[in-house]
Amino acid sequence: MQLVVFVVCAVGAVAAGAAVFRVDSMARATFALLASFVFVAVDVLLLHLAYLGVLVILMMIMEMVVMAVFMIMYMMNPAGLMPMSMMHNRRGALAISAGTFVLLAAGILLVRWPARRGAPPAEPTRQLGEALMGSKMLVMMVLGLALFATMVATVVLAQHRGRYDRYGDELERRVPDDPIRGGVGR
Amino acid sequence: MVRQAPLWTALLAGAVLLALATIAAVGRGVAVARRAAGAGTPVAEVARLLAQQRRSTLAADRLLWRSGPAAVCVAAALAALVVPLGRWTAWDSPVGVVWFNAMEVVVWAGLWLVGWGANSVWGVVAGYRFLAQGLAYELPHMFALTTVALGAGSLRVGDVVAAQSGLWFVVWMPVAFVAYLVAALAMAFWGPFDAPAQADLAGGLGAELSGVDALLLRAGRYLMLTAAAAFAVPAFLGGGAGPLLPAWLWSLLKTVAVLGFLVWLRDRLPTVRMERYTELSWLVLLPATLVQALLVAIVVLLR
Amino acid sequence: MMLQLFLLLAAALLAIGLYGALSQQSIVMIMMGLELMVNAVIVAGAAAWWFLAPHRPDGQVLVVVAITVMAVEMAMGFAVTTAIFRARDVDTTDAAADLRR
Amino acid sequence: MGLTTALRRRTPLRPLIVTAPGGEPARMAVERWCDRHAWSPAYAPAQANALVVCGPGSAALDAVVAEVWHQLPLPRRRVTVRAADDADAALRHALAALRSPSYRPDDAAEPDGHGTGGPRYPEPDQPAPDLPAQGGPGGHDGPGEPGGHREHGEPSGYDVHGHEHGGHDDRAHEHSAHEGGHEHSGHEDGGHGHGHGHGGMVLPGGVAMADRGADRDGLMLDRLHVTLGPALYPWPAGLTVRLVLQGDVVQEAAAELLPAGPRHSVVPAVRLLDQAHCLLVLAGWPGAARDARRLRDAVRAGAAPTGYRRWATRVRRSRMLRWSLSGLGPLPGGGPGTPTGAGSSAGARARAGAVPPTGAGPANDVYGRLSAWLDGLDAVFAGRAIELVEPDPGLLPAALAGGDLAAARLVVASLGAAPVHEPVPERA
Repeated sequence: MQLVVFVVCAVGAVAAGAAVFRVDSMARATFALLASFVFVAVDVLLLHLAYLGVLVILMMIMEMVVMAVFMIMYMMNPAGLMPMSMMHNRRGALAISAGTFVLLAAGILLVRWPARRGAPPAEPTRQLGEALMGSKMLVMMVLGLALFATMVATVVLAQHRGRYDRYGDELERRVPDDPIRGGVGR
Repeated sequence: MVRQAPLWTALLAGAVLLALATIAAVGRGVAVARRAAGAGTPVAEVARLLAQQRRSTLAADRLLWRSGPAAVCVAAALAALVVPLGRWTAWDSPVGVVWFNAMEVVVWAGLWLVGWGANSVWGVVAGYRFLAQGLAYELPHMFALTTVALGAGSLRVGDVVAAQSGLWFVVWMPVAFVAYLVAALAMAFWGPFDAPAQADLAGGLGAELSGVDALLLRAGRYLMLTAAAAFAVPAFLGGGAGPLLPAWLWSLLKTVAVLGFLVWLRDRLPTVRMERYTELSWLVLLPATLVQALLVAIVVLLR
Repeated sequence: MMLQLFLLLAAALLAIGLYGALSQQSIVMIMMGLELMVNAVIVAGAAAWWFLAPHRPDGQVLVVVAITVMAVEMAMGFAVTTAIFRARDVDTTDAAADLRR
Repeated sequence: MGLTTALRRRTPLRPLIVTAPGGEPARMAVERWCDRHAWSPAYAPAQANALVVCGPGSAALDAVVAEVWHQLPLPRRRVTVRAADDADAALRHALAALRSPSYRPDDAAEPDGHGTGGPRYPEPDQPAPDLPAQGGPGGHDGPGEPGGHREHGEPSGYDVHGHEHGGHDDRAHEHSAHEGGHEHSGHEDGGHGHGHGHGGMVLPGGVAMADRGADRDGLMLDRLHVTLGPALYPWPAGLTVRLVLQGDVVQEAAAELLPAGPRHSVVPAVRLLDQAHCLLVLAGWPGAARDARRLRDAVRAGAAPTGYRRWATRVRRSRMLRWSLSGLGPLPGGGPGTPTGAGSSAGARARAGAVPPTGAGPANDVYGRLSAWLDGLDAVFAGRAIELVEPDPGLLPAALAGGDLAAARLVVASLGAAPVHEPVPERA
């Protein structure tokens, strides 16, 4: 039973992943990628990682939907009205990636994998939580800092109007000059 | 306290969800008509939509468009799986709280597909609008659920219910409860948060839908609202706890009460415009839920 | 044998992602390729955890890091795309290639 | 087949109401008829099963109606309600036809003829093929601008390359594919053709392309041409507003009116309540909108407006309504009589920023206009005489620019007739 689910989802994940670069429409490409992630998440659920599997589903849906918006903004031909190709060096890329796959597959099948050590914990989620947040919170601190730096950097990069545009050259305005007013009475 | 029921009860959960959603729709019909005769309106609407042609628009992406409303319905049904009915739950998932959250996010994808697929200006604008709404409600919602999990020390919905045997969470997590209710309205694009499906966008997401597709989208909306109301019961209102009556009945009664409140709100308040709500959500609601989570964390540590 | 199957899945996803990242012109499509590669890391990490050393949390932590990397990659990718698009009105790597010179 | 018939026997009537100039009394009668059945009118053709044209027809409106008619899904019925008294019979007849087991889609009630130039629901990716010339600054992108002509989202470098050489295999292929899918204006220019006189540039092969323009975020996104009206509900009769959108932000607007129909002497209270009803529907407050409609119908029927005070207090006290509507659609100069034109978005923005948050007194925004109507209604029901000042559609462009698409409809609804009266000394 588990094997059947795994195989179905694995084939689905690979097929959806391949579809990302085959379909004409950007919206379809985004949702093909999402499908690939969801299939992978089901496979992760098979590995008794309930939290991580569900987390992947949650994160990826949000990411992909946001991605779709950017896609409409910036991409050529988002709806796939005209079939077109946006590739360069297709043959080379195909050769490199096929080679990579053959190499990895050979390694996977030829290596003698070690036997499993230790027993799985009763609650994998708790194990993860303790690893992330345990004694020194090292992982969490690093990830948190990275995410924080990302937030600052992305806002700085994507921002068009700075605070002098909004509050005046002397920052003298109490109410910022925004094109559309927000809801907190500013 | 809450136990895993046999697998077939998953179907029962779906049936109960559908029944409650129907009650909500009928209640709304009565409220609109302000008399009992309105109760037939939802039924008549279902009949009309079933007999109606499914239309299409120029250059619509039919695959994506048609799958959107179905995704909303499926998401609501899956989200309802982890909600316990009294002492039984169809799926006692160890990460039930996260599961509910993930399924609620599926609605995003579904609604965006509905908006995009029709290839109509109303739909696309409504899709954008729902995303703005989604990003604004999602973080307070997540922190509300985090607060609940924090108070219970577990992501399992059964443990959350058990943790409320003394004091319901709504009493000492009022901010989280309010944020949750706001999110419940927003995820079902209901009540004051119906900007993505509003008259000013000619129906928005549903502007180009007809026939079965329109029926599915509306059903999905009611199902999602019902699922959200049902999840509020184990998360904040003590699950099936209550005197005299059996636990399952208490669960149902509380769900109906929350659902009735949400449906009643629809006529009481005008739609919140998105540019106003996003600022409020990011600047007021989000910090408030964070402070709430901090307070709960301190209480849990000291306890 | 299941471990090999999972790893083969990861290898296939990685190869597809690599192909996309190498062959596509649009920044957004390249990001999709990168995400597929991170997807492969998720599968491999989870499988390695379960089949090799479930008593240690390392595999799980790897998956969490991979998810974070994906979020960071996407956020930065779109911020850079927005900045380039605003400044130069292009959204393909070829058109932005004067960085090389 | 039996099942479909059985289902259809229960169908409610969901009319898409199109109001011709002068057809307002007929529209009110239709709304009242729906209200009695607790059925709500449709907001878009897809949601409707009947197309109800209120008021006297005209050639311009008929063309629009013919186009909308083809967007209604089957089963459908077309009804013309020329005067308020016809509403009941006409709608009952339509409902009976829809419910009849012998209904056939190619019923004689369906007109044929494909109208053009009506309200389109333009797709985000293709501008309407025969775009009207846009007035105002920035309507055209000069052909010399590299980014001025492209299909949705194309990077201009690639794009220009493709056009100027005109012979790329894949591009030629794309164009033919595009042609096959859509009607177009049929320009047969050569390799360098740019169709002048059209809002969108025309590429070789005659396909109209989405043009681009500067926007306030500095992103040069595609411009989307959207025509609102006159077949919209709720919407002022006979008004057509052409918008240029980027994302959902209105960059430019132009308004035109169909020739006016017969003038009816409308009681001011009815007019104001009707305007309030439309605005509240668009503001998404069905409860208050319903009450306004019932009050309006009561006043039309000559009955006493029982419950007016309660309704007015409720609308006035709603903080959420004020929060949502204040600051929208400010008029230049603070009122009628000021020069208009396709205001640049920058100017409109500066004005929008200059409007203070609503405090006491009617402010120059949607909420302020609604408050003024309520004051006028107070005066009427207090027994004073008031006059109504007709709106000036010339004010619309400046009020719309810089807002979003949905705000546009609120602003249009708020520019109704304004009451002029002596101030009411005290009000509840």
